[in-house]
This record gives sequence, structure tokens and C-alpha cells, in this order.
Amino acid sequence: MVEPAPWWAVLVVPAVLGAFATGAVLASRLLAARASGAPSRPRAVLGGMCDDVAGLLVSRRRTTLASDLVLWRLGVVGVPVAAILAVAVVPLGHWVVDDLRVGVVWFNAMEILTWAAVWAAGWGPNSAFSLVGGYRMVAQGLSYELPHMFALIGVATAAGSLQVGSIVAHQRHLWFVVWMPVGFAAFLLSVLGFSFIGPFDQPAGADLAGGVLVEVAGVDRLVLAVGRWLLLAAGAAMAVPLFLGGGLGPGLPAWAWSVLKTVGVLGALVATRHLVPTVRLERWAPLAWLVLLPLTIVQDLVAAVVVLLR
Amino acid sequence: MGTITFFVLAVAASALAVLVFVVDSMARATFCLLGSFLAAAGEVILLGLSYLGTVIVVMMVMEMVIMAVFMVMYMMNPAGLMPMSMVHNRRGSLAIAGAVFAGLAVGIVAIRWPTTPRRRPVPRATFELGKALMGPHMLTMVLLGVTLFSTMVVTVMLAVSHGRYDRLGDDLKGPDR
Amino acid sequence: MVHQDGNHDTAHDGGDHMGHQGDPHTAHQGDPHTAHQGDPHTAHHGMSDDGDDMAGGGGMEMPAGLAMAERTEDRDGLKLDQLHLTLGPLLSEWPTGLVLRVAVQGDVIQQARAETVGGTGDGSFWDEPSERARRGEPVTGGEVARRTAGHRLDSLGRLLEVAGWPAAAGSARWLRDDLLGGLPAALAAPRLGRLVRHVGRSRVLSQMTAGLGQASDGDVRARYRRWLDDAVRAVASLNGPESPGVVRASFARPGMPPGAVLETIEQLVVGTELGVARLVVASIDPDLDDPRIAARHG
Amino acid sequence: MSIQGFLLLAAALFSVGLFGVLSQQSIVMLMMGLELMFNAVTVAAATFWRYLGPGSPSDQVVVVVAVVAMAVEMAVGFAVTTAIFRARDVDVVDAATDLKDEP
Repeated sequence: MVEPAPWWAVLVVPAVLGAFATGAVLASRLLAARASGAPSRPRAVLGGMCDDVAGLLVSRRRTTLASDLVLWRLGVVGVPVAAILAVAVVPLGHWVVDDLRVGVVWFNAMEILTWAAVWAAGWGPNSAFSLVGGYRMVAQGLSYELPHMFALIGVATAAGSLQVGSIVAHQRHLWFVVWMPVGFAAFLLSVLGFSFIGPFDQPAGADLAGGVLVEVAGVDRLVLAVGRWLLLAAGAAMAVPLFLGGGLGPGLPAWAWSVLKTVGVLGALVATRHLVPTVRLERWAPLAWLVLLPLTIVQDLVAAVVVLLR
Repeated sequence: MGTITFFVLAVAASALAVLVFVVDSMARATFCLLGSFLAAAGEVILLGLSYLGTVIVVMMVMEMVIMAVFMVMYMMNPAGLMPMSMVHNRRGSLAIAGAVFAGLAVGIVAIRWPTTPRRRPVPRATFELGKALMGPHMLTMVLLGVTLFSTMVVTVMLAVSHGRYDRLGDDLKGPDR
Repeated sequence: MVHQDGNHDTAHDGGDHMGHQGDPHTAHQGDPHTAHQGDPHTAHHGMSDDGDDMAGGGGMEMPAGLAMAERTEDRDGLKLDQLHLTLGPLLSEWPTGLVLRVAVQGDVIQQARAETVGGTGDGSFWDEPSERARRGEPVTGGEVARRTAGHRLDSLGRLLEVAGWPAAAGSARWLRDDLLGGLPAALAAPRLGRLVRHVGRSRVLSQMTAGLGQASDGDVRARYRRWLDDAVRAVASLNGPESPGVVRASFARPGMPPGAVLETIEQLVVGTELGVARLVVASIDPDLDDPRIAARHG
Repeated sequence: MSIQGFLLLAAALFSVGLFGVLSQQSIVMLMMGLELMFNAVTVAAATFWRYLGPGSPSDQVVVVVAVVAMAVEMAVGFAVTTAIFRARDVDVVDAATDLKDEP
């Protein structure tokens, strides 16, 4: 039911992902504007975003003393690249760039690339706040990664496959979210974690004056900031085939269901960002390891038992 | 196509491996090593083991990021850009490594390998691996599990300066919030 | 560029191998207090433990003329590199004019020294109506209450921003501006109620701030909750004719010796992670125009 | 794309790693050499699976073992480095050759 798209899909995928990310940014700015009494008409919000983008495009890059330019640039570029590579296995309705047999592991690998990228982006400019931001990303990664992996393992166990298309097909009768809610929650938390947005934005935290974003200016900053939102969109898009039945649904065509569900997940993530303050790692890491991790393991046990009994 | 990919990845893997011991910066050395691993993982995927190749990517990125953290922590210059040499017996090492490579290369070229690749249903590779680990190779898997577990315990014991319950205090109640 | 200048100071100073003095928003140029003149770190040089021939530096050439890091004891017994940073005086969401010179290992603050830059010391904006009342000028209670509510919301906005909650911070600031601009109590009360419900009942915020910066007046959580209560009481007495019971409940209490607030900050941030230190400072929120705080100049 | 090519790559990675292990003073750099050698084992095992394997997945198991060995090696390596660093304040192998502190 999921088939590889023609070659030009490679060009379409970044555009579609970018559209989702733009929508998320606009929704986020709209919520922020409404909360703080700024003009919140759609035109004002859109105009504000365009102004900011244009401002970044024309402003100069910043140079710092004794920076590691190679790793810095690699890190900045690595974030959006990882996001785009990750969605290569995510189907939109029936189409997917490449439904790899190990799609789930592929997604996981690309998500982990962001650790290295963000660390390098924090390391590069040779600036204390930026470096601390990079380290926080590693600590955050170590906190969310195991629950994330166990969430993926649960899905793969239930479907008996690492292939995303096959996972979707296995949800014909019942979406995985219904009987794997813990895995779904853990997955969504990790999406916020690897895109370092919202409650998990400590690597780019306001307490570090922007963390890894402190020293990046101009186009670099745009690339890094866009990368975060692309990652968020990629994570939301992946949650749909993993837990919400992908393009399955009555009436509408499959692609429309995929889009609708992705928008829903993305909306929930953006709303979380506005409803919850930053979760600091020193308090989150114990919770992730002592509560969330055992819960996801139990979730996987449930999945395994269900598969055995089926 | 496959041959070109092989050569590109092979050159990248070897060159980056050499660079690990050439670049001055700890961070760059670590990322060179990561690059080498990623290229090698590409070769493994090219060989048909897509699952193991991707798992290597997952493992190595994590390992190298953690390695970078430790490098920066223990090496003398946190900026990591200071040119310095921390080697001993460079010439001897080079000779031994060169000799080992020459010996291996001679062996590889001299041996008459079977010429045709074995035809087999590659898509089943991951499934086969899982079945093997849960069947005939169960003992290996159990040993790996025990090893990993004991590693976790031992390394924490080694690395932590205080005991297991220091964190919580004598009454084991922990610092009150 | 600003950065280059900052780094030059640093290189001669020998204090900072990372190149950056605190924060990029810090304007190094034209600010005599930011440039290192008196070398406040001299004390630390004596502390760098010998026996580490690797980190001693000696006559080694360092990149970009930066100084070699010093090493000192840390809580894990690893004697890692120490880095000197300057937080403030111009850092986003930072009490204007406060300078916190810190020595960090990793992201944990080991030593801290608070100084002030540019505070006028001739009276806080937020105290102005009550000061006038004290001088015997006619001041309505509502005027004092309005200023008090504005002050609490101002502090709250800064704290929430540092706590990574820009949406709630925006709400607090919006209400602060409207209140100072003369928003009637009937309109202010429901908006404040929503904010108080939203912020006061946030379990995540409460979990994230509990136990931080424990001082005589409680922890960070206790402080922001008191701000919320104060704001509610102040808004309730906006129309009151009398001077309300709400007085300026800044951390600096009457009778505190000058500089006590800065000393408290120094004590509270040592041993904390940078983010925690930011929260602690934001929860104390010293107003450097207040003569009781601006006593100590750098 | 031939078996010789893949094995030569493995040999090259192994030799570079060996050079690192023999020549580096820093424990962490030494571990990088070890990792390269393990990586060579991985590539070689995958090659044997593809070209020589008699139909059994044993070569794949070797890859799994190598990957686990890398993880264990790194974890133990860092733990030992930390312990030595704490006790002796060194992170170079030459300084850690003797077994007890000098008087």
C-alpha cells in the first residue's frame, strides 16, 4: 500500500516538510502574539515572520576568536540535513521517497545525527554559552534516547517489521496509539527533545541567552533555526505512520489523512511549547530514566505479549 | 554505480581514519573518526547488511559525541585548537602498522577467493540475524547482555568518586527539596 | 567587533581561555567596568594547583594568543579546567547593571562575585509613589498599588522568560504595561486572574523551581508565588483610597545592611548550574536603582 | 566491488588503528585507535558474510559482537581514564605504567 515515489519526490519532500515547519512557526508566533497582546491577525504574523527571515538573510555572519569554523558550519548545516534525510522513510499517504526495510532504524539514526550536529554547532564558535548549550543537547539526548528507542521497538514488535509501510499496514484495524499510548507519549516527548523546541529547549535556552544560537547570526542562524522546526515537523510526520495509522482513514484520500494527522500532531506539539515552561535537564534526566524508561519497557512487554497471543 | 560508491566510501573511511591522528584538535579528531565510521557503515550497507549498517550509524554517533565530551574534558586545551604532539615511538609504530598492512594486503591479494558472490535472498538478512541470536547463537546474545550489564555496573563504580548511597545521605532520604 | 575587543582584554588578563567574556550582548566597548582593569581574578591565579604539568602552560604558544586554562578542585575531585565568565551587565532578562563575575567548571559555578555598574542608587522607579507619600505629598493608595502590581509583573516576566516560558512572560509584560498605562481594575482583575491560574498552577514550573536558591525568604518557587499574591492584592486595592498594605516586598528589606542582597546572590549561585543561577538571580531581581542594593560598586 | 577491495579497506582501517594504539600517548586517542581496529573487524565480517558465508548468519553475529565490544571498550576506557585522572591527575599512558604511586 506504500509505494516508492518517482525520483522528483526527492525535491518535493523538503518543500512539503518546509511547509509543515512554516505552518508550525506561524502557529507558534500566532499563539505568542495573542499571549502578549501583539497584533495577531494572520497577516501581521506572516509579515513578522517574513521580516525576521529577511533580516537574517541580509545580516552579516558573526566571527568569533579561535572558532572551529569547519565543525561549526558542519553542525549548523547538519541539523536541517538530518531532518530532511529522516523524512525520506516517512510516507505521505501512499508515497514515500524510499520505504527502506529498516526505515525505523534509519529514522533513529538520522535523529541521533542531530546530537552530533548540535554539539558541533555549540562547540564551533568557542563561546562559553554556546558550548554549554551543545553539552546540554548531549545530556538531553541521553535522557530521551532510550525511551525513544523503546517506543520505536514497541511499534516494530507489534508490526513485526522495521519497514514503515508495513507498520502502517498493521494498523488497519486498530491504531497503535490505542494500545501503546505510553510509547506514543514517549515518542512525542523525544520529538520535542531532538528538535530542542518547547519544554526541551534547554540547549537553546533563554537562560544561556540562546545557547547554541548565541553566536550564529545571519544565514547560519536561519539555517539552524529552520533546522529545528524541520526536525519538529519530521518528528510529527513520523508519529503518524508509527502510531496513528498513517494514511489510513475513511472517506478522504490517504495523503489527505496523512496531512491532517501530521497537522494535528504538530499542533499539539506547538501548543505544548506554549503551555509548559522549559524542563531543566537536572530534573528531567532522573524522571526520564527512573519513570519513563521503565514505562516504555513495560509497554514493549505488552506489545510482545499481544503479538505472541495473536 | 556500486563500484563508484564503494571507492568513494573506502577512500573517505581510510582518509578520515588517518586524519584522526593528524589533526590538532580533539573535537576534529573525534569527528574525523565519526566520519570514518559513517563511511564504513555505508560499506556495510552496500554489502547488503542494511540493518547492521544503520545500527552502526546509531551507535557510533552516540559514542563519538560522548567521546568528544570526554576528549574535551581530559585533554589539556579546551579550545582544542592548539597544535601539539602527544605521540611516542612514532617511527616504530608507523613501521609496525605498515608491516601489518603489507602482510594483510599480500594475503588478501594472494588468496584465491571464490569469484562469484553467493546469491541469496538478502532481504531476509535482518530476520536471519534475529533468528540466529534468539536460536543457535542464543549463548552469544546472553553473554553480550551480561557483559553489557556488568560493564554498566563496573564503569559506574570506577568512575564515581563516592559510593552508591552518598548521594542520598546516611538516612537514604536524599537532600530535601 | 565587540568580540574581538573583549578577547583582547581577556588575553592580557590571563583569566579566560575561552575567549568570551560572558555574553555576546555585553557591550565591552565604552564601558569602563566591563573591561578588566583591576584584574578581579588575581586571586584565582594563586589557586591553580601545581603538579599538573600538562595544564601548566609554560611557554607554550596558544592559539589566538589566548591564555591557558587554569585548573582547580571541583566537586567530583577531577580538578578540571576553570573558566572565568562575566554575566551582565547587559544580558537579556538580566537585572540591568548587575555584573556577576563567576568562575565555572563545566556549567557549574565555583566562585562568584557580584558588582554593579551604572545603577543610579537614587531611588527605584517602582518605589516612586510610596517615596512621595513618605515625603508627605498627596498620593492615592491606588497609585501605589498600581506601581506595586506593575513591579511584581515586571519581575515575573523576567523570571518566566529565564524559565523558558515566553508565552506566559509575554502575558505578564502585556498586563504590566497596561496596568502602568492606567488599565481599570475591572479589566485588570480577570486578566491577572487568568495569568495567576496559568502560572500559579503550572506543576512543571513549580517542579522546576522548587528548592532552588533557598534563602531566608524561601526558594525561587516561594518568591514567584509571593509575587503573584502581591499582584493580586495590589490589583484588588487599585481603587482603594488609602495607601494599601502592600509595601515594596523586594528582597532588600529595610534594615538590611548595604550590599546584603549582592552577597546573598553570591552565596546562592555558588555550586549551581548556570541555568539555575539565572533563575536564582531572576527570582531575587535586584533593582540597582534602589540605594539599598547599589551600595557596592565594582 | 570485489572481496579484495572490501578486505583491503578493512586491512587499511586496522593498520591505521594499530598505528594509533601504538603511537598515541593520550588514553582517549589510544581508544580511538582501538575503535578503528574494531571497525575493521566489522567491515571484514560483513564482507565475509556477503562473499563467503555458507548461508548462516554467523558473520552477522560477529558484527554484533564487534559493535558491542566497541561500546564496552569505550565505556570501560572512559571509566578507567576517569579513575586514573582522579587518582593521579594524568591522562597519558606513559604516566600510568607503574602500578602504585611513587613515594
